[in-house]
Amino acid sequence: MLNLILALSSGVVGGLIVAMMPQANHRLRNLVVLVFSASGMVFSWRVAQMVFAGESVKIAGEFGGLAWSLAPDPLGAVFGLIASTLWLFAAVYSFGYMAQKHKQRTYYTFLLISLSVTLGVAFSGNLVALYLFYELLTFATYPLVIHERSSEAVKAGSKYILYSLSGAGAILIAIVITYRWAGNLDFAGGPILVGCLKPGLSWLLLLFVGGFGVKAAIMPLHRWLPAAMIAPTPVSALLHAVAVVYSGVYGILRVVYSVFGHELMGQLSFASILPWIAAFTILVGVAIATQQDVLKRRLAYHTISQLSYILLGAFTLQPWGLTGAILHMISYSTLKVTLFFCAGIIAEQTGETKVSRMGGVGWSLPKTMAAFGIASLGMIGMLPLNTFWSKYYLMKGSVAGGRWPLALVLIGSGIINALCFIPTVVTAFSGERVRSDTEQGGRVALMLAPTMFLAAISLFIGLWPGIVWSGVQAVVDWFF
Amino acid sequence: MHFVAVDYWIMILLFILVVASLAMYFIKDLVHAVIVYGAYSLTMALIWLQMNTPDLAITEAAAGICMTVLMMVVIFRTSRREE
Amino acid sequence: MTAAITANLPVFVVIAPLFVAFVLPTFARRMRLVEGLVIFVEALGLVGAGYLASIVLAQKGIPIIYRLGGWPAPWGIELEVGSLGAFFLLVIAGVSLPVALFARGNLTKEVGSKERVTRFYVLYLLLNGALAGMAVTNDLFNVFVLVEVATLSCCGLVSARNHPRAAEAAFTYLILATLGSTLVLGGIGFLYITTGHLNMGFSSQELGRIWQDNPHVVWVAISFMLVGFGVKSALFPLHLWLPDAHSTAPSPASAILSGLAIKGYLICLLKILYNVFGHTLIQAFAVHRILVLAGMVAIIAGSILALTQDELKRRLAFSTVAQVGYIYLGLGLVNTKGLTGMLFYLASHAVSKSALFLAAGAMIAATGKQSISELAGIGRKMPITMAVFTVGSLSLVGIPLFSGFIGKWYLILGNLEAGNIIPVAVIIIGSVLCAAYLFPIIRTAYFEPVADEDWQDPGLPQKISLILLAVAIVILGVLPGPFLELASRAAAEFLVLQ
Amino acid sequence: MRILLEKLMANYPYFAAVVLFTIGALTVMTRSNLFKKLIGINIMESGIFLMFVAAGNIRGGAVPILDEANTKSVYINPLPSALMLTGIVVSVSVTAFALALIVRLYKSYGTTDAHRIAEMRNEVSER
Repeated sequence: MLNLILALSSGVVGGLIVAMMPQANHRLRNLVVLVFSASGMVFSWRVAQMVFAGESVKIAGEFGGLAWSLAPDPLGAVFGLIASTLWLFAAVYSFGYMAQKHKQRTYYTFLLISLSVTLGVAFSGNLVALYLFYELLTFATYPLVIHERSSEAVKAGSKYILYSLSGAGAILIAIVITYRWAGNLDFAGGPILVGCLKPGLSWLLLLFVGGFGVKAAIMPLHRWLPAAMIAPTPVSALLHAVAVVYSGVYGILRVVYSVFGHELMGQLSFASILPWIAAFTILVGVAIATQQDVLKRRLAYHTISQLSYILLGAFTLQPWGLTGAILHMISYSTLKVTLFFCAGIIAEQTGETKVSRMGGVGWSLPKTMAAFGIASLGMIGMLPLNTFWSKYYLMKGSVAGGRWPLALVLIGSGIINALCFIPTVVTAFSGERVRSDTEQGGRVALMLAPTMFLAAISLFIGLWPGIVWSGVQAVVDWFF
Repeated sequence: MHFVAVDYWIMILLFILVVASLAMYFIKDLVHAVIVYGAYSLTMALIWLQMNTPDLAITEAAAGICMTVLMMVVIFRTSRREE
Repeated sequence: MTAAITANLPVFVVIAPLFVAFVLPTFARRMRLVEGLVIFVEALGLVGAGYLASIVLAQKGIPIIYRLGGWPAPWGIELEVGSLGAFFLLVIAGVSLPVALFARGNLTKEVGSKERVTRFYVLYLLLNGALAGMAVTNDLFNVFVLVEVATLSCCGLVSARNHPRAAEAAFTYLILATLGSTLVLGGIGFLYITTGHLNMGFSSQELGRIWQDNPHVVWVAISFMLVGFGVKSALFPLHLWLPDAHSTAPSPASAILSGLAIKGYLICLLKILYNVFGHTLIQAFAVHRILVLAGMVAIIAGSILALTQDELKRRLAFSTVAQVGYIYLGLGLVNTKGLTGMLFYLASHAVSKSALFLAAGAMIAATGKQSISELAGIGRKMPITMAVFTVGSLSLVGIPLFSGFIGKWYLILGNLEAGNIIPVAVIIIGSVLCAAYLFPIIRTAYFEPVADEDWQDPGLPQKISLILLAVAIVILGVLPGPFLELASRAAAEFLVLQ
Repeated sequence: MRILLEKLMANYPYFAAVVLFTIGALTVMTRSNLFKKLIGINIMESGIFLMFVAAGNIRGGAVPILDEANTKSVYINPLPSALMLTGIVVSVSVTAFALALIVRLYKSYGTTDAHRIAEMRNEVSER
């Protein structure tokens, strides 16, 4: 319980401390940010340990006659682990990336507060708490999206807010309906709506999926995500590839397995369409990604595609599918953050944001491009990397669910992914750069270290998937 | 509370009332309109008297005079014609 | 002793502000004394309301009845402090005390001379007394008288600033509001003619017996009431007076007008609809459908109108039009959840909107700028003011932890219970639109380059009052316990009747 | 038709009240002069007063004053007239207040016409 409180509060406390510190002292502030994001990580590791060990961790309360509770189960613990760990990396990367940028105080304040809110989403024990943190996440990350303060950034920010609030509105309606039908919103006692066969159940599912789907960037609701790429790179990496979008994905996982439950889902006609929507998003997202010339936009569309892998795994309603989904949550996040970090280093060191102008970049930034190459291979689903395992289980799940075409979709998407990233790497290592940009200096080192480390982690998990297996197994056992 | 028979006095007075209100709608000169308003309010007082409510009649008469005078004063301080 | 106080408190909370209002002009030269007296009376009102609420809560639904002059009900006039009365008294006192505090020492700049300030306070207290009267009255004609007193003092408050536009807005308001109260009087007349009673309870009983014989009269009475109170509480197509009136008034007046005065009329409408006509008649005449429809139209139209305004106070005024829509929508939900949500939303909007108007007033007073685009970076210069503004906005949008969320939650729940789907969607769309017109202000204030000017937070009393309101919003959002209890009991009482 | 006429004849004060109310409302809404609006409001109100008092009136009833000389046994209902007393007082105060506002408006705009004032306000805000 203490661990839970500490994990949740470290971000907010750190954020407030940063907000009150003087603008000028960068070193001290970086230290504070480091300490508090590390403490957030350590305590969420502790929470996860306790959850996996089967202890119950819970804080509960009430506001306005509505009970809220924070009670992480294995799924929440996994999400918390992913988010808080990557947060630390992103913080370190930011020290390098943001070093010469303006408005650092605002940036770090909201970065830390967002950590708390994301962990809140992860650890929420009922729909009220989930909704609360989900809504707060929009506001906590908004300042990060409009960090540039250009008119384009402001526009992107408004789009982000409006999309998110509309989604949250749909979720609110859905939650109220759930409350009315089931009289209870807790995740703890099995699926909420179990044994509650009402005619409007499909519509309720649609509302939920539509609401969370905004943040999970399911295909017609994805438009805010490429626009939000205007944010600084660490923010794009962390929030728009992991934290914010994962909160949407996490919400959908919750809806499928904690609100409806896989048994009830199996009886809904609408539920059988959902995997196909996810498959559609997978293919179209990555196809659009290959058309993008700006690297960050390419990564954004690619994110949209990859998130649907997780959703597809969840929608198969099979244990193997869920295994694949959780594994993909873990593996995709490390790889995608690596890719974004590389894109940030390239943009900072060479000034190039477009793929077509990156010829020869690989020779001046060898380590970066090596990491980029590794991550690219991971996105295709090559064997030594962690995504191989997730794709393997996803396919297994789709076949087990009797939907073998989905496995073909996954293979096809792997091929398009190859088309998307391999040429980039090839271009980077072909041709000569006229300008001699280097990876020297402390600032680049700060950016490079987390990038390389994450690439290494991906490889490591790919070679020894057993280290994450216990967590994944715990989630699957929890729901099935 | 049905009126079995008709009280002609009240009826005539009511008719005057309606005519006066229509007149106030159409008259362009505000001073004339206010004079009609004075007459209107006096008629009203008479109706109250006919309806056996003398207290109301007294009040109406006083209030009517008061309002007419006030309006007159204000009209003379502002513009007389309606545009 | 306590018994005597309890027995006389219902009339005291109404009389005290009225009495002080008439005493006030004698101290016109001693500003300090006047302000102190006003704040004292408001504080006394808050204590009284709190005490009454605690008694009502403890008595489990048995209202405190006060007979004016000792005459029993069909002949005499009754004051009744039930759950609804205690609830609204608390709202009145809880909003008007901070607003009075905000006005302290600050008003002279806005309205001109000291005499005008005193006049402002007189009207302010009259309005307060009238609103308190609306909360406790149980007599139809009293409703009319109190509505008129409130209307006249509102007009006075609107015209308090010595500015031609204020006078014009006040005149428009006066004419339309008088039209409204004439309609209300007509409605009361029809009720009296058909039932022969002015006491709400007796009138309701009689109406329950005879309405089937005279459905037309009931129809006419209901429509007179709806249009009359609709004009007064700025229901969408009848809102024409509101934007001018609320944006030209001095800030404390805007706060009290938008926050409380409109709510007073809504409470009267609520009482007449549910205590006199009763829910069976409302359903028999499909009035609830009209109310829901009107509320939906008001939400959407008001929000869209608010989006197009650049002047800060005008945007807030149009936002009131939209928010009133929510309350009308709730009025049409004939179930406990919906009515609870409506009452809670009413209280929440009272607090939030007055916080917003006061914060806006403080900003306008400090900067001299009216339009939103000119207030760039003000969040850095006036942190407290802008923080309160943000809290108010979040509450209006309906973010959890703030009061508006709970109101919306119960409204949605009530709608689902009534089987309405489209209103639920409209509530959510309204929230998104509300975010669309309020967040640009916050963004401009916090995330745009700071203008190099000497803008400062207002003085201490103003700060305290702003913080009080913000705290009230958060308390209502996090620990609404007794408040929600009162609201849901009031709602339940409405539905128990016949 | 005959029944309608009979009903009208039977309820003529109410009919007159409705007519007055309508004319008053019409005056308020269609006349742009501020005085006319004010007069319209007063006409409307008197229409309502008429309705109330007519409801309390009983043909052949007496003024409800208890007196030795007053031998009739049927009195009119005194309540509506007492209520309308309040109503009249209220309408007087509304009128007085409106007149004060008209004076102020005339001082600033030089006209008592609502349309002209609205036009001038727009000019002011554009400047």
